Amino acid sequence: MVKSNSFGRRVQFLAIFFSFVFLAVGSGPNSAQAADDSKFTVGVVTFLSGGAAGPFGVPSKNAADLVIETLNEGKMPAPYDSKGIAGMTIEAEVVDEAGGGTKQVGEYRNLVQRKNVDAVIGYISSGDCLAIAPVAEEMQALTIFFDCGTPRIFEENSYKYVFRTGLTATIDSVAAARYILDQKPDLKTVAGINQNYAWGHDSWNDFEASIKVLKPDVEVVTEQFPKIYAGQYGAEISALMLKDPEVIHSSFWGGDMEGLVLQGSARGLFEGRTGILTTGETAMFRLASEMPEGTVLGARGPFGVYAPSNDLNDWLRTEYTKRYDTPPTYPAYKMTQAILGLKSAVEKAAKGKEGKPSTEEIIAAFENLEFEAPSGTVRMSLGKGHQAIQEMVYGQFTNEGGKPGVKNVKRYPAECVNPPDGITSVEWIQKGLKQTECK
Amino acid sequence: MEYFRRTNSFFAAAFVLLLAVGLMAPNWFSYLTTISLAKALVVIGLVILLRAGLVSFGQGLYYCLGGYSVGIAGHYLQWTDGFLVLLIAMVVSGIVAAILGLLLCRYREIFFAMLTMAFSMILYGILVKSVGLGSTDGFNIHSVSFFGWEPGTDKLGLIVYFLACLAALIVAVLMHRYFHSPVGFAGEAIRENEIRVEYLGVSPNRIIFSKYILAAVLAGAGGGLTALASGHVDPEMAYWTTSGEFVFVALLSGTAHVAAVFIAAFLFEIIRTYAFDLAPYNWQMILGATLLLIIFFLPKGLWSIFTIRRAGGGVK
Amino acid sequence: MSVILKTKNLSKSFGAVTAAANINVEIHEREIVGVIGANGAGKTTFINMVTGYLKPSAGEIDFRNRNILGLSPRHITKIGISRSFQVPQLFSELTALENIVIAHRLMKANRLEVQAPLKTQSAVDAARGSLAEFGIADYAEAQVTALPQGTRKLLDIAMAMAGSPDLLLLDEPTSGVAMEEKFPLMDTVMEAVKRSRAACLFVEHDMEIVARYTDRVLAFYDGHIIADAPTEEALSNKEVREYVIGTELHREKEGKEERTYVESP
Amino acid sequence: MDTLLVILVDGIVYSSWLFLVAAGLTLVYGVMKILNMAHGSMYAIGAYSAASFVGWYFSADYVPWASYFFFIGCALAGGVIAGLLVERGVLRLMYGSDEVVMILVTYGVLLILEDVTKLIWGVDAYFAYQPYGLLGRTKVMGITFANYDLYLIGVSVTVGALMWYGLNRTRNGKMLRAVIHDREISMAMGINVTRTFIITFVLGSALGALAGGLTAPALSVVPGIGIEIIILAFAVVVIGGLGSVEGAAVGAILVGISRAIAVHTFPEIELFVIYGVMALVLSVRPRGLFVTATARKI
Repeated sequence: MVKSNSFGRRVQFLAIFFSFVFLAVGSGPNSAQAADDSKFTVGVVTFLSGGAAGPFGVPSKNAADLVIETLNEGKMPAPYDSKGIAGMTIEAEVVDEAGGGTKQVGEYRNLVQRKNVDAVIGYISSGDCLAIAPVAEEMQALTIFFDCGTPRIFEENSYKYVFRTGLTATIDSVAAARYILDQKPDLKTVAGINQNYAWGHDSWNDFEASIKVLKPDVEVVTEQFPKIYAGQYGAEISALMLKDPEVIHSSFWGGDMEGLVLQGSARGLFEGRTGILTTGETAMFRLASEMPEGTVLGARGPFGVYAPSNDLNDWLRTEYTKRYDTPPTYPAYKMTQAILGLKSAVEKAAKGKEGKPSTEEIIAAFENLEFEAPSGTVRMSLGKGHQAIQEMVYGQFTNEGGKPGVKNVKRYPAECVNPPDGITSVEWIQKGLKQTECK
Repeated sequence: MEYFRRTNSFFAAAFVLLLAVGLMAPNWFSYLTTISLAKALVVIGLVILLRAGLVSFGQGLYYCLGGYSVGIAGHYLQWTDGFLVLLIAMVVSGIVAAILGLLLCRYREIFFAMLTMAFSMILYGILVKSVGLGSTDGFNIHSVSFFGWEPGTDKLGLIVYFLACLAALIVAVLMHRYFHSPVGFAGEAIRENEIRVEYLGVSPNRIIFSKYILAAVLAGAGGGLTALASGHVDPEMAYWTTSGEFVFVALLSGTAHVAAVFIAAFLFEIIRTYAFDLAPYNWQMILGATLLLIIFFLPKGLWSIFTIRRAGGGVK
Repeated sequence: MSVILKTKNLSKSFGAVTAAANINVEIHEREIVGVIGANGAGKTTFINMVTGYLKPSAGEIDFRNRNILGLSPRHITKIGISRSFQVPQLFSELTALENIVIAHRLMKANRLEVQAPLKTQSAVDAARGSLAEFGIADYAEAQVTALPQGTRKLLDIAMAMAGSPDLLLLDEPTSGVAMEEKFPLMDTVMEAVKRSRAACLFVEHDMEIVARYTDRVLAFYDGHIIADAPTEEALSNKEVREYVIGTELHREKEGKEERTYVESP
Repeated sequence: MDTLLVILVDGIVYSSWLFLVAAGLTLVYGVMKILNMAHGSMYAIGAYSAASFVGWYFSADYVPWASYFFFIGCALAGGVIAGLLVERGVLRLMYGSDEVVMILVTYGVLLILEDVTKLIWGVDAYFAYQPYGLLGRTKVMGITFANYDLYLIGVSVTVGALMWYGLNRTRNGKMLRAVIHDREISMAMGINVTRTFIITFVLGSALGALAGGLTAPALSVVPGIGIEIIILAFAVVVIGGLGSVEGAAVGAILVGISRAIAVHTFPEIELFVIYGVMALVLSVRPRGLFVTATARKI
């Protein structure tokens, strides 16, 4: 088997192979650029393929494109009317979030080291956020999570280099429980249909626990956990109808949520039963004719239709709709929020200084920062100043007069739906949602 | 022994080269290499099965078990020694494979492939249901030590890289010997003609059983290393697409030589990283096209570039 | 000479078809036995039953006074019964040499090694010796797919003999081999058999070959043995002449009879 | 009792969908021995074709009921075109490879088609819900079902019956079965295997697209819907026995009913049902329900 000349050939082959590889690595596009003080590079990581691309990835990517372009032109409304970030032009390096935690850790390292980005904004999947956070810490790279929801990130650990400008998933569930009890004070039965993965489990557990704390006599009649992306919910809908709850909670998102609405509406699931769709806002325009009247819709924060009226929001709605032919949904808001948060922090750090502020300086400025966004004021006050809190809003869908909108909108102040710093969400719920100010 | 001397010195040279590269290369590159070495271990297991004519679409099962063993040992039991947890990963994978192998060793072809996949997906389902283990989000592995010494986070990457190189060297040497051993050839014999093997007094099922366990142990080691390197485990490791990726790499490498597997694994990571980079929207298309081109032009894998040349040289 | 193989009332039926009925055979040490009979007479079924590939419907098989009924082919191989195949069963993507080396190593080892090389110098030498014994040493490095049919037949038999069996069962060793090669092939095989001191039973359609090489003949007809006698006597038996030889194809036509029984999977 | 009946209806509705999804897969495997992963893409292409047509049709205010013919036609057309392209463009070059290699070939095709659909239709959701509600509802034991789903049972049975009839009772079908049985002999008998392969693959693709098209009205058509059904279809086909139409039907019913039982009684185990059933069936019948293992003749 081992021929006399094969050893030499192998070495030769390997030599060629490795030189090829090094060539590829070394001369690849975007290989290590020298630090440039006139540019601020941001890695943007979001889903561009798979089931999360349509509902989350692409709207957020679109928002990033729009916001970055407008900022570079200096055409954003105040207080963001200065060009770029602290005068530097913003450049984006877009990466697909597909592939799971291991893959994303590799891509993250690429971004930070090979592409030399100044900050990374991204991550929709909570699993990816959990995987990335320690790596960000290890590589000492400023990282902003814009969408992922798990409260575990800052509850299990404290991070210096990681920020999250989006809200946790706990808030959705706690506020949903408060809202439905505000609307139906003598609620007796609830049921849940949530996707069989961490997001679905957490959303349902938090919602169920909150309901139990707020009104212990509510009975859970069934909890369904179909597989994510299952698409067909016929049997689950039958099971829900058989148990006949007053309220059906679902944290389905994207295609799954839309499928549930379509199939549920066609079969009258929501007739006489109120649905709570914690991410339902993304579908309220395009499925306006199928969305049952009175369905409780969430937007994972004061985003989309729940965003307050201000210049930034007006700008985002007008410009986004103009460019992409559809109103911005909450992922677009959250991405905008992350970029604006970064801009605020960098500019605060750069104030009265020459050149690009260091990562350490940006972090110092970012901690406990308060900044304005289309969703109103954002306060980085949890997780030692790294986790944003905002008010949470719910309302009910209405299509009266053929114009989709929301009614009975109720806004819950941030303190009412967020745990105080230093206590985990689960504990906070179990201990009775105390230390809160709710009106 | 004389028989393996050349290949062994080749492996040793590659090992030294890798160590040197690790010291010089940037962090992202050594991470990529660590992951490709870890995945190469899994793929070598797959190649062992392929040489016996079997394709497992479920090596993710052991890759994931290995990862979770390391994670659970470190995170929940506070056993942090890198060598110890890797050993645990291999033992756990081996034990599970010994149980499932009893059933699987009777299956061939597509049925083997589908059944291995089913088992892998069952583990995926169990992990998704395990809220204590973080469900689909998985959990992080915080501390790793080596004989009581805890490298800081800044050094850990490099240490794991060295560990992966060492593991790769050991596996390469042992598996190269294995490929040329009677049991190694028995695999090829089974692929070619099971009836003859039976009539040579050897049980194909028993050989396949042993190979299945070996492949699982290697996959467990690969999963464990991946977990150490990425610091995170999640059930995605057991999802069928992960297993499909291993088959992809195995096909890229071909079954001719252990070294080909390492090259293929590395090449795969490079291709994928650059595909992500060059075409964030259409990287799947690049991967798919690469796959088709390999099957079409290199049906016997990468090593055939090399062997064809050798054969051609022989004629002249 | 003592009896090594003994079958008692061996029967096999596939549904309504009886492939073998009440086969009572004794084979002695170092005996060369020819088996004749038309296609479907039960010859291969008999070999398949003796080697454990088919489970008999009834009857007993003793090998060296040990009941081997129900043992798997590999057990039976281990205790000293080997066989060759009508269609050679080889490792077709490997070389002839590798085929023999594997056969030697698998047959002889009680435990297969996982780290020592298969192709040690001594194993390769032994294998080359074996190829030379069968006159196919020139093909050592050729891949099996490139071998001529006669060479494959010889290789198949060489592999069967790798374990130095006490009893060798050859299923149509000359089928598919060109007419002029049959005698040289059988000469080679029979020399090897004699040297190995194994008893040999072979299935053959060519009566000249049967007449030349065998001590004794078993004639099968419709699953039964209709004659079991020294060669000359058996070949002149009236029933045998009527039912077996009469239906056998003449030498000129044979060879085209070759038909693949391996189903495509 | 009520629950039992509802489980039965749910199970049958789901089974009929599963059968539609798996029918093309088992046909292609039966004739060509290709376990076609790109079947998922065909499903997606069918769904997209139907959905984009329905979206246009209903915005243009034509007679609603006529849409059924057209959107099903669109799905089929999408499948036929994609099937032809894949067979002529890729598979043709790979025939004769190992079965497992062919799986990987189709995996490559799947990856490419996944991005091709994204290039054609983008990543935004497409909806085709109008035909879903149009047919009204029926109450069974107090539970409302969409008539569309119930009619789908009929469609599924029809497709199955046509396939069975086509394979067993028509001349072309008998030729197909000859190819299934022995490719070389049928070639020797003058059957044009190349043409048979084209027709089979196109038929299989069209069936996959039909399944996607028929499902589209109940779905939000988004990237990735094709990938999700592959494993489901594989499981159904493997349970029934690869290449067997009857097997696919029984496999679909087995999985569909088991899943409905799980959803109604132990929703916790829904995720395992399909793999559990598959592992169980294969451990008892190693080649699936409708295929018996045969010993090789030597």
